Amino acid sequence: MSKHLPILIITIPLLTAFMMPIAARVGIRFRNVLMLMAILAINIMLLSLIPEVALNFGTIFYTVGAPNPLAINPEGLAFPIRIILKIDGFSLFMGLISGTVALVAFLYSWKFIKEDGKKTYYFILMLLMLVGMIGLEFTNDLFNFFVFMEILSISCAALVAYETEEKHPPYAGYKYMLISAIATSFLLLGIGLLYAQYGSFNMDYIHNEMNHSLLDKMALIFMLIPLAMKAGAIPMHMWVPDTYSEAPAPVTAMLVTASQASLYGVFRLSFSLFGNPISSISINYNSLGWVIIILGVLSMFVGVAMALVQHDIKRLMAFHAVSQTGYMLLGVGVGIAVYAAGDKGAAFESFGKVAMIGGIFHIMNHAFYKGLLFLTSGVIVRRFGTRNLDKMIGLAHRDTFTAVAFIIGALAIAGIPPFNGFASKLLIYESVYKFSPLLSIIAMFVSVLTLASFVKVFYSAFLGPRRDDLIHNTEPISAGMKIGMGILCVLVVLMGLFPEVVIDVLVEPAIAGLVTIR
Amino acid sequence: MKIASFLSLFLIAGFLFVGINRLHPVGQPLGNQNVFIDRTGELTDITYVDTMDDYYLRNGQRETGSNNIVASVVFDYRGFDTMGEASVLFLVVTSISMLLYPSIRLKRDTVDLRDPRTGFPMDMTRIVSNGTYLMFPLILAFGAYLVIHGHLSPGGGFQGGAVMASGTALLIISSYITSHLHRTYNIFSFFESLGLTIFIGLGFAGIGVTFLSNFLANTSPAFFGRVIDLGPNSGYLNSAGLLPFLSLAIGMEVFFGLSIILVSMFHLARKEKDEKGMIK
Amino acid sequence: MITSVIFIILCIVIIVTAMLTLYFRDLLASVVSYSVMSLVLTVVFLHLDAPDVAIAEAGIGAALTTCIFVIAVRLTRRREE
Amino acid sequence: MSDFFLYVTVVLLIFLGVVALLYKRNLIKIVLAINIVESGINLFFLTLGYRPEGTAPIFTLAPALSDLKMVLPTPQALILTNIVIGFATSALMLTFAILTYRNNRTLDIFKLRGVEDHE
Repeated sequence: MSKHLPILIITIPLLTAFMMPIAARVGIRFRNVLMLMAILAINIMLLSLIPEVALNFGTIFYTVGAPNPLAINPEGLAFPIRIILKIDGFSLFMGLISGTVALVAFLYSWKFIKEDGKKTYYFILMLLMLVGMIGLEFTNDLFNFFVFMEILSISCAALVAYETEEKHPPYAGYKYMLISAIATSFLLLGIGLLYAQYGSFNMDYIHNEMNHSLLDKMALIFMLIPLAMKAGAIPMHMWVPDTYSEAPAPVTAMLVTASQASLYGVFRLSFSLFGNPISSISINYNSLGWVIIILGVLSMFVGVAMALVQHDIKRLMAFHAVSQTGYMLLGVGVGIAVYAAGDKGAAFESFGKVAMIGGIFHIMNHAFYKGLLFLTSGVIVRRFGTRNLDKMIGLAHRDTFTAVAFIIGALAIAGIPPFNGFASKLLIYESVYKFSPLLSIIAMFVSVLTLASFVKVFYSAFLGPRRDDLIHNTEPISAGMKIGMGILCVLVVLMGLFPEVVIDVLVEPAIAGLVTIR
Repeated sequence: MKIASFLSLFLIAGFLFVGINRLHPVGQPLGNQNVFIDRTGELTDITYVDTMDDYYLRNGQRETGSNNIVASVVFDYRGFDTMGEASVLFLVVTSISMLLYPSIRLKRDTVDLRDPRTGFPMDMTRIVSNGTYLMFPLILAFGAYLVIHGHLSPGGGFQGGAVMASGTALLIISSYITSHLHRTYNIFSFFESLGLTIFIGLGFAGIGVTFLSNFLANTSPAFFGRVIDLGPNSGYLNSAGLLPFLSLAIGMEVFFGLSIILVSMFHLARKEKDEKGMIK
Repeated sequence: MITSVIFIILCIVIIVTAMLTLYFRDLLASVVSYSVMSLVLTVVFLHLDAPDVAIAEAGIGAALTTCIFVIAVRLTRRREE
Repeated sequence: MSDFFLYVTVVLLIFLGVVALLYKRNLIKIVLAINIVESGINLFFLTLGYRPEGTAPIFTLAPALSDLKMVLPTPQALILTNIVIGFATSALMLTFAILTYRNNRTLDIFKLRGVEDHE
């Protein structure tokens, strides 16, 4: 059975989602428990892959529908003909992030979302969103990647517009869907250009056959720009605050992970599909690294600059999400640039790899602390009935737990020790300084601005006199919400205290999955 | 902003036009796509096969037993994509149900517009309603034919389901489905879930080998596993193993899914009309 | 030769209907010309030896898409502001 | 000759769609534009798989030639998927547009833009 694990991780939640309406007929509690069991099962299956994939630096293949799941090519052929799932370190790393955040978001929304007829649909969409993320992280087939991208973006769009009676959410959902439809259309065009030349959709096969013709470069542009757009990198970031701020809080926490799934696409394509580590690394590949670096620095700076002037707590956090995406792009971009610069041995080993470790590690850290912050923002917004920071005061008297969680998240995002943001940001500063001191200084400066803006939020929302007349909603925080936030707090602190464990167990295999592709 | 959009436009246009100059003329590369097949059923030298499509054209019939190679690609070689695509449809149906949930739930059901004596809709002329009465069974039968014969002739789950759903659209337009929309909706949604569950169940049935493997092909004629003559033939319904079943499941899912989308959007329109007092 | 001429005419019709779709201020007219485009596209697909896709495009592209667009236009506003 | 026309049609369809995406302001018109881009991409894939002297990839009652040639099946299978996905996407976007119109009484993105910065 263990050889079927890759497909089971995708199909079990799918089957649960299809059975959900019937389960809701049986009983609300039954439905919730079924959902919890499905998400737990995914997480357990993902964890059970760690020994083989992460500790042994292995790669698991699964050929869907073939006589033998482990055989990639049919007998006597040099190319695959079926859809192949491939789990390497990076896929597993991203899958674990998605699974954990989905678990937390589900626990949080157990009581947070009001129990009306829509809630069953909400859970179905949440499960399918998880399927979409894990599917696109596990697949090794370009068209399958596109299909899972569609699943992901449609479920995200519908969840963004969950509160349909409100004024803005449907338009936010429309915007997200528009961005996704444009992105997936051009992604498909790029896939078509690759298919026209190589007659296949398998990433490994195309990567080995790639001759870097003009059409390949066109395909690269048609595929990378939409994915960067969906990840929320700079010139195309305007949808991020609009959609993040309208979605319910647990959905926003998952939307961060969904954007990172697109970021996964960017990295996967630029390394595993278009990267050519074998011989003559062309100048273009180096410039790809620089493009990613510039995108990253711009995202960092513009995101934080826009965040400083916000008065809407969720928009502020959304702009910080753009800004933090910049760190990941910067780290990995420096990695690519160093890797492509020629002497892979010394320079890459000394700081290029460290930059990549920082960038990749930051993905996980960001998913956790930004998820935590968005979850606390859910409590704050529900308490005051508004998102406007100027109308909030003194929540720390009432919700001490939320206040502590917010402090942990805010310190982590600003890169203060001993939280996890510090661990990855330190790696990025150190290694980028060796590459180009200016970039590193910009990164540190952005961190300071981030801290400033979160101090502002903490000051307005939590400090000050107790004002019960401003409190809109007094119902206590449910156990599920506390458990959800508690899990993330513990993870943020633990990963800050023992970063080297996470790096050894998860991040190093992820780098190995990206860089050493034959 | 204007400048940026102009720039991106020129970029895209330039790229596309450069692209078509670099693309091969239609029909040049991607293998030699000749279908050489011995009458004995053995494939000619496998080394001739140099692309994925060549492999499908030459071995598809032998491996899956399906005459329609497109169907064998859709349901066998790339069946996982089809599963994802079916879940996209399920997803959209769920999303639309969720989004329109407050609007669709009515205090009272919409008015039954049918004449109590004849059973025909009242706000349409007799030509439309009689025409629908005649056309709908034919459309349904044609759709069902497409679904069932998906592995022999053009057609399959998607196409048949879409054709049948256009029958639903006809029913809606000529006001046959006006009353008991909730019941219609619930029934449709049940069958939609059922279709998908059957699809995944059939996928799991093959997990002794792999998920979605065509374990019935070329086994025995009783289980749709008839071994067919390779090359052009006249087609046998009981061939292709799992394909007809998968096609049936997808056809069910697509028909009911598309119908739900139509019914709920139409329901919204009808309710708006009702609120404005346009229905007596 | 004849087929090729017809083929080119079909391509031109597709482009023209697509332009009309985007040109009309009346959304209902837009939708109708989109459905004409879909129908002509169906014929082109048949010409390209893709009967499977042609059936799907005729059923979904020409019939059902038009249907939901018409409903959407009825529920909102017919003229583009 | 005809292949050139096909590619030009593809490019023009995609280009028209993108122009409309950039310059049209009506929400429903934008959905139509996306559908046109998708049609262009569908045509692109089928053009890639087309073989001038080929037949449809179906063996039932196919001509019994010794060198039977067929058009490529994979693009057709993918486009089947893409058509259904495109329909699903546009249905969802239209639902969003209808709800937006209900809540804001307008479909113009310029007028909706003021909606975002509230309070």
